[in-house]
Amino acid sequence: MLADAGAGSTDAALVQGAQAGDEALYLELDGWEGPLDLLLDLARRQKVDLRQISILALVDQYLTYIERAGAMRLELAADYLVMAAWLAYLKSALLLPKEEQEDPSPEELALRLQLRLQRLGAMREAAARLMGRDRIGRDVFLRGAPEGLRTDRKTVWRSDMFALIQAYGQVKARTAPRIYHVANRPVMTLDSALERVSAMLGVTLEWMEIRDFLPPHAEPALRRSALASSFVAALELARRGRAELAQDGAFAPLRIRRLKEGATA
Amino acid sequence: MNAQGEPGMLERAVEATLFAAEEPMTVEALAAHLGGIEPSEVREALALLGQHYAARGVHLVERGKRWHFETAPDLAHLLRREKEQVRRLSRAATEVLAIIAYHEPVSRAEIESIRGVQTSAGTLDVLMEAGWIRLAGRREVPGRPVIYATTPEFLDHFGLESRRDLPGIDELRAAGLLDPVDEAMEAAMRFDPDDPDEDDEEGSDAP
Amino acid sequence: MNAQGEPGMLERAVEATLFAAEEPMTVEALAAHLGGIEPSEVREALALLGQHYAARGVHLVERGKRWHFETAPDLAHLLRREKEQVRRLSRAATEVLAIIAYHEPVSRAEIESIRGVQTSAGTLDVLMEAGWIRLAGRREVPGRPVIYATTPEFLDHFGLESRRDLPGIDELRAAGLLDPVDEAMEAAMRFDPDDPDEDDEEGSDAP
Repeated sequence: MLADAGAGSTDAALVQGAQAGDEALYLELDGWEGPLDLLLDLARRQKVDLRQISILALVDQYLTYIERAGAMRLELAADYLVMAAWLAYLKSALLLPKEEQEDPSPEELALRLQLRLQRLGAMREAAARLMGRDRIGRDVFLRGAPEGLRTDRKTVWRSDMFALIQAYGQVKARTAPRIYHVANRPVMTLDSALERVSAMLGVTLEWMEIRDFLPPHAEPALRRSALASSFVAALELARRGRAELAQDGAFAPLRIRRLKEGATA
Repeated sequence: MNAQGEPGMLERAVEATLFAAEEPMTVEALAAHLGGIEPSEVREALALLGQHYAARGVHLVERGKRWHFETAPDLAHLLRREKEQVRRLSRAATEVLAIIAYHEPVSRAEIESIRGVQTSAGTLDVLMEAGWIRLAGRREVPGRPVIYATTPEFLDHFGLESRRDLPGIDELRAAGLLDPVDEAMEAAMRFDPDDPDEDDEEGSDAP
Repeated sequence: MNAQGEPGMLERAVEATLFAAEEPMTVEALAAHLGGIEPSEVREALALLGQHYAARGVHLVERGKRWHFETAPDLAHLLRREKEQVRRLSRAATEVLAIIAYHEPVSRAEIESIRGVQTSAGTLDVLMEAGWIRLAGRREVPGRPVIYATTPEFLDHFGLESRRDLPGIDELRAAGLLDPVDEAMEAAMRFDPDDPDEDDEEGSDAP
């Protein structure tokens, strides 16, 4: 495969060089952070700026590496094999005549690979430079036994005169002896309403408005009580079959009249 | 340290070592740490450092033959700062304070009988912390209960010349402050004002 | 500090506070701790202190807008403990940390596209546990991936005043090496679209 690639002597030498250092390389197999990492390391062996690496040479280096790993019966993770297949495809595409090229072109794919390697390379270097800085606990040290700063919270209580006397007023009000009284309100009892309504029903057989049964000059509170009691009395009389009730509609005047004797029987 | 104030290497090394050390160090420990130099050299460096730091916010001090840096004594207040936090007195505490003010000197049992609810020790602690009440001796009755009274700070905070300036019961009534309706309103507006748990907000040692 | 080398009161107070503090402090925190003085005054005092300590065994440094004292880097060999206090990071963790620092905020998928390999959950965990990276919200793209950024502790640990001090970040940015590959591809295609010589360039070192 190496011969088919038609790679120049420089490339071949580089591959050769990589092979010379193989022992260490293969022992590190578990140390690679994926196929891109391995590619980057191989690219570094070309000892040129990553912008000038030969992708074809790199592909050969990688494929050789994978082959040798296979020969040594080392177990390779699937993604290394996927990368190998892809690189083999890339290499053949790069060597194909131009007119048969697909989109994206193999040159674009190669450029993309190169850009990715540059970026990974940049980060690998950056990481190394970062780790080489003066680090706390290794190169520089903080105060071993700082006294520490403490902020003690102190509560300042606040109140005012009104809150004070209001509180006292409430205590006094709460604990003062209490006298309960029930107001004497004017009411018409159900019994007296029954009596009144029955008595008035005896006067006529005609329909009468229930309002007419109320005491004529009563104060409003008594009137309300009388209306309620008279209504209940009317219902009671209807239940006993002594009166009938009629109302033309909701909230219309409620009318009542005596039921003739025997009508219910 | 030379005349220009540039410290020498050993002085800097001792300075950094003491700065980073977790415990005060003896001259011997310093000498060993710095690669087995002569204790006399360390002593010299310590003397220079001591001079240098004498005017600064941090001093080099020796305690029991061990050396360390510590905050200059005149700046010790910077290590512990007080931060004031203003809080409004709770209703329970206000009631207790009012009762003490109107009835002083008064025992806890008396406060409770006036309030009609138990009073947690925390409530009285808060009033003590505020500086508004003080222990005013003991009542000479069985059990010799502690009695409480208000302080000059109390009068100060509430803008009173003396306790006689507190409005009397008649004035409170005139102001509507004895009106039971107020209490009913209060009850409707917030949680049960008689709830003995309310005292707990001051402290946990409620009876 | 005046000509005689006597530090002023505020300089001493800032010095003592930073010596005693367990954590680096911002100018604002210092101003608040020193009783609410002007931040500009604190900055002045810090400038004087920085000058004063520049030659000494202990330096005043600013890291992510927070200030602290630490030993001078040139004394590292004297101070290294028997047991290294710094955690050893795996190569994966080191690279992930660098990618986050130089690209922040950055999603896991973006980290993986640079490294060409999946990132184990443990790697990010280690960096989070060290306090060097933090979750910095979510990227508003489909899937709303979590994005990561570095912390002030990261700057602290690696002795960086700010992210601008990351080694070589300006050069990397100028070279476009912090841009995604897609962007770089577009840029490259725009400059020499379908350059027929490009292939030759790849193999140009062949005789």
